[in-house]
Amino acid sequence: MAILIDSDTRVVVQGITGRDGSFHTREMMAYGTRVVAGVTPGKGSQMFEGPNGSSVPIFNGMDEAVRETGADTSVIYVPPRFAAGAILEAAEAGVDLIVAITEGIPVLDMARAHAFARDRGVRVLGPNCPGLISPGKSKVGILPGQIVAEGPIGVVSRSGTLTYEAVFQLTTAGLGQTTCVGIGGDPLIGTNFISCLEAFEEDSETTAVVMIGEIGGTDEQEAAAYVKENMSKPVVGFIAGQTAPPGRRMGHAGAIISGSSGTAEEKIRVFNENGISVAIRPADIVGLLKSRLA
Amino acid sequence: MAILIDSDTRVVVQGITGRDGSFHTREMMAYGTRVVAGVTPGKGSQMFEGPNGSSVPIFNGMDEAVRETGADTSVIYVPPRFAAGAILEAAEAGVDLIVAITEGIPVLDMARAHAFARDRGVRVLGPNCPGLISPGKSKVGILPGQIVAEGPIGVVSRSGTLTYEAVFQLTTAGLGQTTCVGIGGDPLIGTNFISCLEAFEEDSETTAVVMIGEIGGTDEQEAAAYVKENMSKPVVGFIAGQTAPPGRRMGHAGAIISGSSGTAEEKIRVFNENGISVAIRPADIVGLLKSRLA
Amino acid sequence: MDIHEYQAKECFRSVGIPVPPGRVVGTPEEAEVAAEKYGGTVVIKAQVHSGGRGKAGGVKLAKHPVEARDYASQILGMDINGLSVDKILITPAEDIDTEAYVGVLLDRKAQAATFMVSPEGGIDIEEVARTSPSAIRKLSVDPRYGMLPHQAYWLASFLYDDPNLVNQARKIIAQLYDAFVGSGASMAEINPLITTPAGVVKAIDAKMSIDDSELFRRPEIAEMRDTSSEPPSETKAREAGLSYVKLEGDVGCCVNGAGLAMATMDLVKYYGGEPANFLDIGGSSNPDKVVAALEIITSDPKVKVILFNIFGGITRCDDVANGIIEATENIDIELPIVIRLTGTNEDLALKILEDAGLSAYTSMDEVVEKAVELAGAA
Amino acid sequence: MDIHEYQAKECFRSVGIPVPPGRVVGTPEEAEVAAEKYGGTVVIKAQVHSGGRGKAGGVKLAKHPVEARDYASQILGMDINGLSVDKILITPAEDIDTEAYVGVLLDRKAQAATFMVSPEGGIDIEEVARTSPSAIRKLSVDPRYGMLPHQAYWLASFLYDDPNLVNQARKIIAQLYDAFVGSGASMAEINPLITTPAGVVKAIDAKMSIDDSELFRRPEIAEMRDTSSEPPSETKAREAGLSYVKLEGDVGCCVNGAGLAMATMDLVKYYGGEPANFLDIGGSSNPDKVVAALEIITSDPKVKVILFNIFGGITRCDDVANGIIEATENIDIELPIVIRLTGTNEDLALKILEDAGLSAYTSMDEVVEKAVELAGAA
Repeated sequence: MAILIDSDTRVVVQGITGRDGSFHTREMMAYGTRVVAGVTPGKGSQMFEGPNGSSVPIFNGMDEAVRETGADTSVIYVPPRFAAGAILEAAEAGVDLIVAITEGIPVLDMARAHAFARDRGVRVLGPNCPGLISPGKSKVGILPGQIVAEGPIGVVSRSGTLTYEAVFQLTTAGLGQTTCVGIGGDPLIGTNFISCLEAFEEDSETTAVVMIGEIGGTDEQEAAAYVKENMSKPVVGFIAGQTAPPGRRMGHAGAIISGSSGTAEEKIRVFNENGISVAIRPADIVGLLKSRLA
Repeated sequence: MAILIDSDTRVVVQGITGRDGSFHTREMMAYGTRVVAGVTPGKGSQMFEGPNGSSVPIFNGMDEAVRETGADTSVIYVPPRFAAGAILEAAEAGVDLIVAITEGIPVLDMARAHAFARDRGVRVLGPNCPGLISPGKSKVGILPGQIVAEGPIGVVSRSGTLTYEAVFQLTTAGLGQTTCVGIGGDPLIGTNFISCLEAFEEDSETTAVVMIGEIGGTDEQEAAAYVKENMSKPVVGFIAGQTAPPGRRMGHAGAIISGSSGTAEEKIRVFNENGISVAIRPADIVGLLKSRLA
Repeated sequence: MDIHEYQAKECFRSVGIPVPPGRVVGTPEEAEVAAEKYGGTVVIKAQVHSGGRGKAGGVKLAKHPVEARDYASQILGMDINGLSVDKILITPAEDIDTEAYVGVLLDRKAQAATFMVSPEGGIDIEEVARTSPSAIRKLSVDPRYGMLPHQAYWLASFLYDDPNLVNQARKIIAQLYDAFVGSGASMAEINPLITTPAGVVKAIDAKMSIDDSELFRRPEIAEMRDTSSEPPSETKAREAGLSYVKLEGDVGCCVNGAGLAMATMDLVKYYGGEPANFLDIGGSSNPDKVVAALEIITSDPKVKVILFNIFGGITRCDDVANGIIEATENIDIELPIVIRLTGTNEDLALKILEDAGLSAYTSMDEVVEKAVELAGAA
Repeated sequence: MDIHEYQAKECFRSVGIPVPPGRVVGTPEEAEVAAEKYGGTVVIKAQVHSGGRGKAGGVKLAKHPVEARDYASQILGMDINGLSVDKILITPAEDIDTEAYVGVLLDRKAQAATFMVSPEGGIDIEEVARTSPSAIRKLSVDPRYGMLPHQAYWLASFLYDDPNLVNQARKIIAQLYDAFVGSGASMAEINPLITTPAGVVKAIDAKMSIDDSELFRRPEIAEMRDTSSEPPSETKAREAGLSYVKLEGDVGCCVNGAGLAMATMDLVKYYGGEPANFLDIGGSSNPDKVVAALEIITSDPKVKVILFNIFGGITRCDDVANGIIEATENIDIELPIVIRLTGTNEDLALKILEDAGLSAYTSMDEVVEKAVELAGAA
């Protein structure tokens, strides 16, 4: 078991012929992801060459791609200027999950795109996220396949490389993962912590969850309340940005302390109050997890 | 029984202090309609004086009006410039039925307003309609109460005075009505023939229906197909505009033959094909109805 | 309200749609000057609110300025489907490789702006929709989100295979939606949308109708109304706030309510007459409106009888009767007037009218039969 | 991106919000001229991206032009929360009857532009939201429909009872939403919105932040950026496409990924050091980016050690190692450099770095401890 994607997931890549899109499509295919279609307007009826002589048909539009290939998940590597439009197109074409990798999409565009996806009951992951991976089954996005391993830990994070850091430590310590999900560093994201925690709680193979948050917003605080109310599985948390100054955007568009709200201090306090074990250093995650699982 | 409104209907009048709004509010109250609130921004906390010493509280907004009085139906007498906004406000405030009397609302405004009401599951009647009356129970809109009578005939029409004409003949002939509904003369209306026919078919007291259409669009044709498929009760139809030239708007914004579609000839043909008895003159309606009910 | 081709083109240009240049002129001399300015072959097009201008001889290709002047003098003053041409548009002729159709209108069923596009241009879209619907791609635009980029692309890719042409058409389709919404239109059409041998997509014809209900907030578009293209009586009716359409018969109709007005015209026809007009005087008993209505009806020399058909609902019949009497006293009318008044207080009303020497009825059939008879006898 | 008060006011004016006139000047003499022009009492306001300007002495009332010049020379060059004032805004002083607050920001939870209004002006809205939430009325605008008329009215009627004032405020609120959306803002605020004794509603202060992701399509707003109000290193980082925030410590941090960069800073602090900066060099191993990063870090004289923390995921560690070596060869650096590289091919990478004489680690804790130690020793 895993959450959101597994070995049956049929993936269409939007922006498959771009630099990032083509690179990561080959990475996904090499990992074993069932990439069934690509979309690049104007390149329809060409074939995308994958690794080891494999290939994937390219379509001009999502509508056709989904109709012809039965894709149920889309991953978006198109530039910020066109990315919200790509999300709208994917939602209209009727996939179940849209993984938006693109960073720098105007937030007002995303407000509309999220509303559109909600109207249609389509889940969006991201934007500005590294995607997700269910080790041994499927990866959708840009997470490096070689640092994960199959196992019982669920990982959910707002960050990219910090997640790799944590996952790599888990893997090195022999703690494999059911699914690692990067929910994205933007202020308006489609899938939040709670929604992933819910899925991990329901997933029979997941025995514990690592939740990696950062400054900005109150998603972690709400997730903490959710954990206390609804989670039977242990949760270990980490919050990045204890030294971040207020009012400055720390890389991620969503990583900003507004006035006095969204600080790491507050989030850590709320984690502690709600039974989440807080790692002060990334290196502490494995130890806390082991003690909670013992 | 009746459709859409009955003696329990609690009405709020939007634009109650305007010329038309105040006049028709008094008419409605005199007829026995339960007018429970009025709305005119800036006149909140005043009272509207009805007939015979009765009065109705005025509110600044629909939200408050609905909350304070439990109104479930709104009727709109505000000028075209503000009318679509009034519909949005009523839909957001959570009434079940919005009766939009106003003529001349920009059609693109209405496209948005209809979408908004659909999103919220709120029924709109009109715009550019005379409203509706369930004789002896309630009237909402501008239909003259003195020409109707209680009885078993359902009447649904795109027109105003032509409806009065037909209803008056019914009443004079001893054929009272369950409900008379004016669905409006605009191209984009919230409640169409089918939706009223459905309600009449379900209404146990209605034994037959008079449907009065006119040139423009294909609402009558679709209604005819519905009648054939789904109606057990006899339907008598009339179509106005047999002599209307193509391409010209005949008063109602919706009464226009586009190219060769939406002609009276076509509608009459489709009525005949689907078992609707067609009155060639308004004066024939009563006779046809009696023969179908015999 | 229909606007002229040159006005629609101006609107299209303002949103960025590639439209060849053009100049509107009213004399053959100006046509020659314009043709000279453009050089080469020009197209001369009658500016009237009518389809079938080409067939009627209202569109000509002129190879040099003198020819342009000659054609201009033929076209100016021409009658096209009852409309007199007093303006022509001169535009440089384009080399045409392919012709396509792009149109958008407010669709009643979808309750939304709805595009229809076809790779065949110069067509009657309604005809094609009926005979070969597969030649058309159709899309309704959700008013909550507007035209989405992939939707414009989807429509454009039905017109062309070449990605370069698709890309141009995609932009034009999105711009056409902007023009449509930005002008409060009920219809906008590019027919044909051409490609040139050089691979450029352009709109060489333009048609647009504006929702009358939008004009109050778009004075710049309201000003585009060309009253020279309609009967003066319709101009006058609009100014008086009356819904009026001039027809060709002799029974002048004055009715309250649009549906009843149509039904009255139909009944005139049923009894063997011909209605002279559609006229809805609305719901009030205001004598000023009745005066305006009578002036408009009597300005039509064909009218031989005036027929009132009034249903008194909320407005009481006696009030209406008094209004009619006051109006007829204020205006000199030679024609016979027959009046039908029914509804609330009709007995009272009939008495008032008869006392004033006017023929009054309560039955719609009776009064119409009488009016047709009077028109036949006149 | 924050814009200055005077820029936000210009934006507000362009959508019709009533804003008193103003003139931005850079010298006391110009301030005197502006004060003379307006006559009467003027307000002199420091234009810096910082709250609390009033408390810091950056806002003054001047009764006559000479006083305006004196205050201007006090305020110009002043340091407000670390920012030097080089522009001041001169506006005529207004008679104030009441002060209210109107603001809109992108709310994460509602995923929509969300208004907050309060009849108390000049407040810290966040503080009020915490301490007396009932003093605030809040409304999220559905992005599918935009601001609806009755919503603006509902907000406005929380500010005032007088229908005349409500009506003015209703328009201002709708216009503020237009300004917000039209500029791609993430925050816009009128604080205070005043009423004058004559019953006129006006915005006398204006604050606006623009979503950085909007700037690519809004060049006119991108041009409003005032680089004089930020450290030159931040300007340079932005031009090089790097996320960089200057801090006050001495450990220069160069990390791939925003989350890891923050975690690295936190770990520096954990081991008793102080990070000199936040810096995310992104996911590539491109030496040009590393060169730019090193130049930016070393331009800060406080920096005593350079700490690389790189997680090689898709990008292989050996590639990154080669990139760092190439970069350090192209730039002259006196400071100690410590590097942590982990992930794919890390063994290979460590060897490459050590061969080049660079200190390399695989543990984040180890490298950070080392960097802090080196900074302390320097």
